[in-house]
Amino acid sequence: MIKVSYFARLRELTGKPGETIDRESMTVRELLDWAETAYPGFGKDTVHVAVNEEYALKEDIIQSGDICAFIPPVSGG
Amino acid sequence: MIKVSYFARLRELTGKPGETIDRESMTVRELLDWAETAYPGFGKDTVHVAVNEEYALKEDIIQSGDICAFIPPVSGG
Amino acid sequence: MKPFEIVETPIEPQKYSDYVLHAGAGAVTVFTGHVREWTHGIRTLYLSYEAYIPMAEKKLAQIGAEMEAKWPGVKAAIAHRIGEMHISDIAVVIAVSSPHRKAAYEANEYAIERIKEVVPIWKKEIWEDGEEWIGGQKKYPEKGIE
Amino acid sequence: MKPFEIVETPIEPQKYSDYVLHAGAGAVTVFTGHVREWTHGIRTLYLSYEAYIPMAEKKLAQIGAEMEAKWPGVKAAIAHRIGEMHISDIAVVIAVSSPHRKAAYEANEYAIERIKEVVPIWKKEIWEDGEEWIGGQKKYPEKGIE
Repeated sequence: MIKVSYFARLRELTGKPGETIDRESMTVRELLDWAETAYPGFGKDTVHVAVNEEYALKEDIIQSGDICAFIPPVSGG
Repeated sequence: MIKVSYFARLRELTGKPGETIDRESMTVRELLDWAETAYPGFGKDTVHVAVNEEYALKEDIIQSGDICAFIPPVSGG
Repeated sequence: MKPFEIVETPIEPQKYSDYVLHAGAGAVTVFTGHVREWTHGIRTLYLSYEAYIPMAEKKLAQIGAEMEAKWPGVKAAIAHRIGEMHISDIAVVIAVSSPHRKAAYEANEYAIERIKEVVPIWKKEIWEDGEEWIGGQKKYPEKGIE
Repeated sequence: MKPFEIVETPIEPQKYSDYVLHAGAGAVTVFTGHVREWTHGIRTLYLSYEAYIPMAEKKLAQIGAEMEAKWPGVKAAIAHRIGEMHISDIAVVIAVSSPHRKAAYEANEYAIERIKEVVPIWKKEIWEDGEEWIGGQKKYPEKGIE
């Protein structure tokens, strides 16, 4: 089970703040592909993934129990 | 009559905040020479003169009634 | 207050400059980012900021650590507000103290640039005739965001 | 308050940042210069500042005009305190607002450099074993100070 959170534009696109994906492990790249398929217009090429509150690379492996977040382009300040 | 003010180190050196010089007109250079003679150690090469609250050049002419100030190196901030 | 925090209430800059001040500090710079009425000719009614709060606070603290490593003697505090904000409200405050002024300016400017790069906070602009989530259009970098 | 002033009582930075803030301002920088305990290994007990007040206020206003000319959209306020000040007291505050952050940083730093060049204010440092008027050792420039 992998937990994912959506923020900002992605929260509005998916209509939810987050959900649980029933997978034991997957790469960040696979997670982004999954999101793009589940939510057309997700824009995976502009979205980062944080795993346990740290930015992850596309090759990084996500394990069951990890807390993930999709991070669209930030605009703080 | 030309009024002059002394600040900081120069106020302590001369022992007064200012005085009046009994002259009708003189250049800034002449005023600095006068001060150096009157107060040994005045340090005229490091002192600016303001005439009516504006920095003056050594060639500028001071007239009777002008308000002058000797400005040692500043150190605000 | 925490020195690196996300808050939901109005920001008081004095709290953060008081935090960074100490007997060895000769210079303090405080930057505040405010909601501006006009951007590119479009009138903003208000803004709404959202954050991934725990990660955002971690990233703010990381930026503080970067500043203190790059400019020895610098002490920093940063807060970002989230929720709805109106014209002139403070969205972000960066307070920096330093023995000397140069580092206080440089480290402060470094902080705001880094915030805009790595801190998971998002701004939505609400205008008279619409609204939009603002965000850079950068592609996913091969080497990750850092 | 006046936007460019010499004061004899403690400086409250908020007054000056409030003064420069307006609906078009997206960024405000506030610099405060503080009395530091140690300078070049010598412990300062306190400082005493003196000014040629009317000329100093005129020069602060001139610096403000220079800033607003160099960085269009910038609005500035500057105050310098005189008299005795102790560790951490604020000697000078520079508040700058601007539509965008870059100019707010640059104009603020420009102001402190100019203050140190042209404003008739003098600092005396009082240590445990002596005191001295501080001042640059520059020679009189041929073309005047500007």
